[in-house]
Amino acid sequence: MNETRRLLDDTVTRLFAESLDAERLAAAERGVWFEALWNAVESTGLLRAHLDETAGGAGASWHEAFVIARACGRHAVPLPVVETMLAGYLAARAGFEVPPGPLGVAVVAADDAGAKASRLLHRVPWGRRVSHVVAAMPVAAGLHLALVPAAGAEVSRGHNVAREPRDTLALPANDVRWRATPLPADAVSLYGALLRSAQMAGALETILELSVGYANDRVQFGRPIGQFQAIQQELARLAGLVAAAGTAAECAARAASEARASAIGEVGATGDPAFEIACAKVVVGEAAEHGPRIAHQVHGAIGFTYEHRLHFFTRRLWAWRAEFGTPETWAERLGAVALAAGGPRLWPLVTAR
Amino acid sequence: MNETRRLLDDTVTRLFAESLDAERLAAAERGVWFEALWNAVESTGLLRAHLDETAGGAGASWHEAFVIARACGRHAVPLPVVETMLAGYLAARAGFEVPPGPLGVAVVAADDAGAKASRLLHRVPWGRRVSHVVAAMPVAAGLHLALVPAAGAEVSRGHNVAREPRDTLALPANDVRWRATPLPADAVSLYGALLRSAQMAGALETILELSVGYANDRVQFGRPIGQFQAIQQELARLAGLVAAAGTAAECAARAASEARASAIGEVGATGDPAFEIACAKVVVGEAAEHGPRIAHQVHGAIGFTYEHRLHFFTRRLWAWRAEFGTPETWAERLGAVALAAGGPRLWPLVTAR
Amino acid sequence: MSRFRFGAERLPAACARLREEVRAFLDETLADYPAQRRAYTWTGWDAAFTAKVAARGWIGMTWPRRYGGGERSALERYVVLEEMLAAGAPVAAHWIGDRQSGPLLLRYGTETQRAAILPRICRGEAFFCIGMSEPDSGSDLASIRTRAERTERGWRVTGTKVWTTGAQHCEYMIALVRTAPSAQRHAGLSQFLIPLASPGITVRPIRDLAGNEHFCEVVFDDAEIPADALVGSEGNGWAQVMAELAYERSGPERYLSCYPLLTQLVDARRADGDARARTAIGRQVAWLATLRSMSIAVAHLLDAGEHPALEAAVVKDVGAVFEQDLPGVAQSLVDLEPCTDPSGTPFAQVLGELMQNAPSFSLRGGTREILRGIIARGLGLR
Amino acid sequence: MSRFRFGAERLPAACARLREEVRAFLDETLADYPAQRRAYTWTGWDAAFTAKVAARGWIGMTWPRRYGGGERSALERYVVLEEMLAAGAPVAAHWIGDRQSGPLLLRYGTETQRAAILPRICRGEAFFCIGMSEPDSGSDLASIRTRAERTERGWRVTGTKVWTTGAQHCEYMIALVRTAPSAQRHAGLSQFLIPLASPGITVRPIRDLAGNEHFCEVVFDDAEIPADALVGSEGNGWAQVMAELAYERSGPERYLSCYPLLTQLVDARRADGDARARTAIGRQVAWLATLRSMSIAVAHLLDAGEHPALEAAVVKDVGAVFEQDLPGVAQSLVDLEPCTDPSGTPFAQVLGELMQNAPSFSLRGGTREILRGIIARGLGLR
Repeated sequence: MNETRRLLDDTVTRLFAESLDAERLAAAERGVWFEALWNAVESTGLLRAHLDETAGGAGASWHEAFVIARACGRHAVPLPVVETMLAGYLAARAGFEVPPGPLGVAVVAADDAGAKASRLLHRVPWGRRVSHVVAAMPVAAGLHLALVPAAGAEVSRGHNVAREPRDTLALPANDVRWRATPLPADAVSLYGALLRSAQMAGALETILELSVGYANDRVQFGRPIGQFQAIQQELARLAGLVAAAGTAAECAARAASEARASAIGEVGATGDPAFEIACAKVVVGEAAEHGPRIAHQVHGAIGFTYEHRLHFFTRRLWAWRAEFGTPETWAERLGAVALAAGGPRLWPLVTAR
Repeated sequence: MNETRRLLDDTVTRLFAESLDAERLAAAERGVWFEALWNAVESTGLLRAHLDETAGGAGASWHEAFVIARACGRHAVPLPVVETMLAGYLAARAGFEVPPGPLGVAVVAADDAGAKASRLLHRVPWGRRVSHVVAAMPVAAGLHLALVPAAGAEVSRGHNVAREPRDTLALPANDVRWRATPLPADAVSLYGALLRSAQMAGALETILELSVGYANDRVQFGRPIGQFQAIQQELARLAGLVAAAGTAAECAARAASEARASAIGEVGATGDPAFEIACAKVVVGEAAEHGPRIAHQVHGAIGFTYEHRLHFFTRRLWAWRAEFGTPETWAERLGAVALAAGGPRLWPLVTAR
Repeated sequence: MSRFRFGAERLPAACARLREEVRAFLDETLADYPAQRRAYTWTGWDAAFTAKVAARGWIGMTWPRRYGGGERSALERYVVLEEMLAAGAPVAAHWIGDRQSGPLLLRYGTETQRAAILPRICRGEAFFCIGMSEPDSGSDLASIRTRAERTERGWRVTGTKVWTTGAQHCEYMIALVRTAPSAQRHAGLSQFLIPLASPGITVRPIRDLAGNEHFCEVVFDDAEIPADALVGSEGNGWAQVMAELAYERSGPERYLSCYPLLTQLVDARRADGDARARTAIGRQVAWLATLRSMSIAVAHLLDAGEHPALEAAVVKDVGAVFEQDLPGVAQSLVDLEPCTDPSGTPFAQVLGELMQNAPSFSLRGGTREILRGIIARGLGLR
Repeated sequence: MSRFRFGAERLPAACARLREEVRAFLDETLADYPAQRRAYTWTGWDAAFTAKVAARGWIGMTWPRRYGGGERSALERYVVLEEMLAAGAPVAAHWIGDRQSGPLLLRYGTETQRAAILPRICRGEAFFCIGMSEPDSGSDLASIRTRAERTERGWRVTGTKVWTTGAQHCEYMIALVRTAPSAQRHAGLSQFLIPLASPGITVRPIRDLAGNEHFCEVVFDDAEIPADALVGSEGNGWAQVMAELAYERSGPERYLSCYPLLTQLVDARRADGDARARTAIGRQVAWLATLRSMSIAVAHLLDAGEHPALEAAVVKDVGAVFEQDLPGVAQSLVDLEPCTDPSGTPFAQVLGELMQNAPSFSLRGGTREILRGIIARGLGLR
């Protein structure tokens, strides 16, 4: 990690580590909104670090966004930081002025005429809190976007299994103004998967730390359970999953940073980050299936209580695994590229990265 | 196990255990044929136990055939016992008089006219040794069979990865006389999978015994490796695989024994053994993938030498896993039945067994 | 000879009519029971449902008639259990009494205990929980510290039990406590039948990660319990518990905990069952059918008076792997977010519940590591 | 902060031309090299091929020019290695010398040893094997009993080494032997550079389960070796070997051993890549790309002078799981019997070879259990 990113990592880690303990994470699940922490995040410019300077950003890259998102995962930050970064990026690419405050994202299906969508925006992250929603409508030619104010929308509250808000917004009128964009049709799942992978990599790091710590502390049969070979073998396996997930997620961010805009969205094309993003969602997603199992196995019954911190991370991993495409959906996409390339061209495809 | 089958098991186990050690198994792989053992097997009537008395059999069932085939797997019997049982059953069901001596089986594709097949019989087990081959040609209406003398055929030798003969026979003339049968089109893979599953269940038992024995004997770090928790955990897992494989294979045999002739070949139909045979090939096949890994891991380098007995069983498991349909091929068939039944009808389908 | 005694026996043909009765009962009783709650299976508490099951004679159905039982075979009981679990019926209220506490009292209880309690279990009136684990004694059960001391009138119990399923609803706890100093570890433990309403006992539900309150902490603060609360012999508790555990490892609850998800999965992919869905679902069906055969084989052995401790442990271990894999398999075949909100589809709800519950399958009743150690010893590793 | 120092660095752009050179070389040199033999990758012995590689300057390519090396970067070497392995090139003859023995001599060897031997490795003339395991010392390496005793003219070696890859073709063995009594275990071990042609040494190839003779037993029966055969310090052998092993765990050979099968698999399913094939192959590609990134990250750390022992161990462990799974995945997608006969298809042949070889991937260079113990200690378990 270069020096800039190391400093950034330290900054966000400090910000979150000082603000969030198990009690506050539990409060967030009861619906408490941490305004002061949100303001701190917004005022430090983290939400726009990855945007071009013309869009009010710092001109940093997806690689810096990765560092921020990973820290959000490490600390189970109960705020729409990552979603606002995603919405901001999409809005800026569509030429909208990025509004302040928390932002949401929603994908809507085009109607038969291919032009208008329903008044309903489904499963908007933190829909109850956002100022605007970036609505995305995939069309034949690419992606249409709209920047929709949330004020006036009727909110039906919902949640994912991590009890993060996933609300449905009913807009007061069906007068959304769509705008054509240079983005690929799957831009929401693409960058959504990129950022979720980063968060999951962070949450995986935390469950490894919690598990190692618990194994060293918990005594059974007269010694810490971390001295038992069966526990050691499983924690070593967890370490491998965590390490692979972190690498895959960071490589995806690096690829997105380096991508030529023209190539984005074609999984196999040189310079297109979709290949690396697919790899990340597959590998991180598998780690998010097997990693929590190991962590819970090591923690035993205590890790199953709401009081213990572990579940704030494992439930996020279970929820995030399915968001923006399951690992299998991404694997299938990657496999199609490999099959299209054929055996002899597979290696050049991998090493072009 | 009932008393008859227990006695049968004792008999065949004694016969094979006394005749086959690592040296003789190695000799078989060099092409040595154990005429005396073959004659002993043939003279005790084991090869026809499962045939109707009208076909020269003992009127026993597939359940007894299972016991014999499992013993063949346990001892890696390097003779076409199971194949001769399979060929005999098919021939008898087609109304042929079952000839003496080792028999082979081959599936041939119908030509465009649906009537005649090629002169080549591919991958005939022990093709170099058989007196006759039961050739099977699936046609729209079911299965056509022919009883082809092997004398005069030109033999191209081949082997599976266990170095069991899998030879190609070129018949002197294309004058095979086909006969319509009451058998389903997939009868060869159906009963082939049944018998291979039984053999694999037996071979799996042996690799468990070898592994437990080795773990108790081999000393590292001053104690038997079987005392290390990591080894214990893996051997417990192997035990689970072996137990599941044995149960699945035996249930398939029991189902085949009880089947009404009319139902055979429809995986989902009540009374059709194809459901249980599919379950067996799936479960046994998975055990044959993971089981040898554990056995080799426990044995370490010594288990990798040709001198050690372990590989006579693990290589058979690798070879047999793919014969008469991979686990995935059978799983796909089973899944199609489950999907056709639908969620609420799945449980009745399982409990009808 | 095989090391394992699993066979290929079916359930007796005589069970077929019973099965139809149970199915008809469940169809009627649970007609409006939502899919999401079916995911709870044997942690779903519903005293009214239990009363209906009792009225059919399906609690304590193998016990002697003089204690309210039905004197039916263990294999008939198996049919009732597997039908209940496959339907995701809320059996928790009578589960422990029928499965563990009643059989314990039958085996070790005094005639007074039996006569007083067993008929009430059969009528669906007396509910039980099991007090084993303590804050510092999970896998290392022999290290428990809750102690019972003799008093003039009975026993005085002090200590804390945790992860006690359903204690907040129960009249009784069967508790394993120390009656002699702990230097002896396995010796010095005894089992007690403790009325939870006794003074000095506090039951506090523990919220689990999914937000449910299935298990409790039970604190004994000089709780006075009667002299006849002792079950079996003083100091024999460890042996009694181990015997009980060994044969409770192989029931249909060891592979059916996630069954309601499998039916949802089949329905979710019915319309577009591609090669991946067919193969993955077929694999689950193969293991389900095989585990059921293994479990039934153990039931036959038990019925024949054998002691299949190794076989039972193997069923539990293989079953837990199967159950634990199922949520991941379901998720892999349906690109839909798990969701326990009312807004979720039945598939998403059942997945959401079981995904969160699945890690416990290799913890409950002893961790996977402990269980595999038991299997290893059963294999003759030394 | 992350516990691991893996980053997302690419190989330098400057490597691209080298990569093209290697590909062109392999296309030409291995034009007629059969698929089945490509399955051997780094156990495929071909001195003629090694000579051609040497002629291109790709052996010892990071070593000082004065010893015949190319003074190129470790990352450039990485490119050459991964291209060779992905192509399944028969690199065994120079593999050990280039990867282990040469670097050992560079680090611990005397100037005489270096000057005499390194240039010959670079020219593809001197082949090496490693003598570590013994019949009673597998995982417990510190228990080795082969001993070297000082004589007037040098050392006298007695004992037996086993699983020594390629010894029958090699001029030298780097052996770890005991030079002081075994009560000390880790102390008292030393490394020697042993000319295998010395009197008193017998090399016997051991046939492996697949019928190949890749490894050997080497018996030392009072073998006399010269005084200057000692490598490094007497009694420092354990530390030298551990340092060597720690950083040899992360190369491309840790995830590319089965690569030739992946290309066969893609071709076998290219015409009918259904949902199952696409998903399973995509999963393999994702892990392949990720393992490569991890491995390259460690190469960068090594290049920067860091000591990524934990990261290297993790790469080996995750890589072995990936490699070991591949034959099963391939078999699951192609219903074709594995077959190493000439009659088999290339897919069936490569599958047959690797299916039989795969179990060794978690044994070679230390078992999985030992490796995971090392990782656990690296995590701070104590």
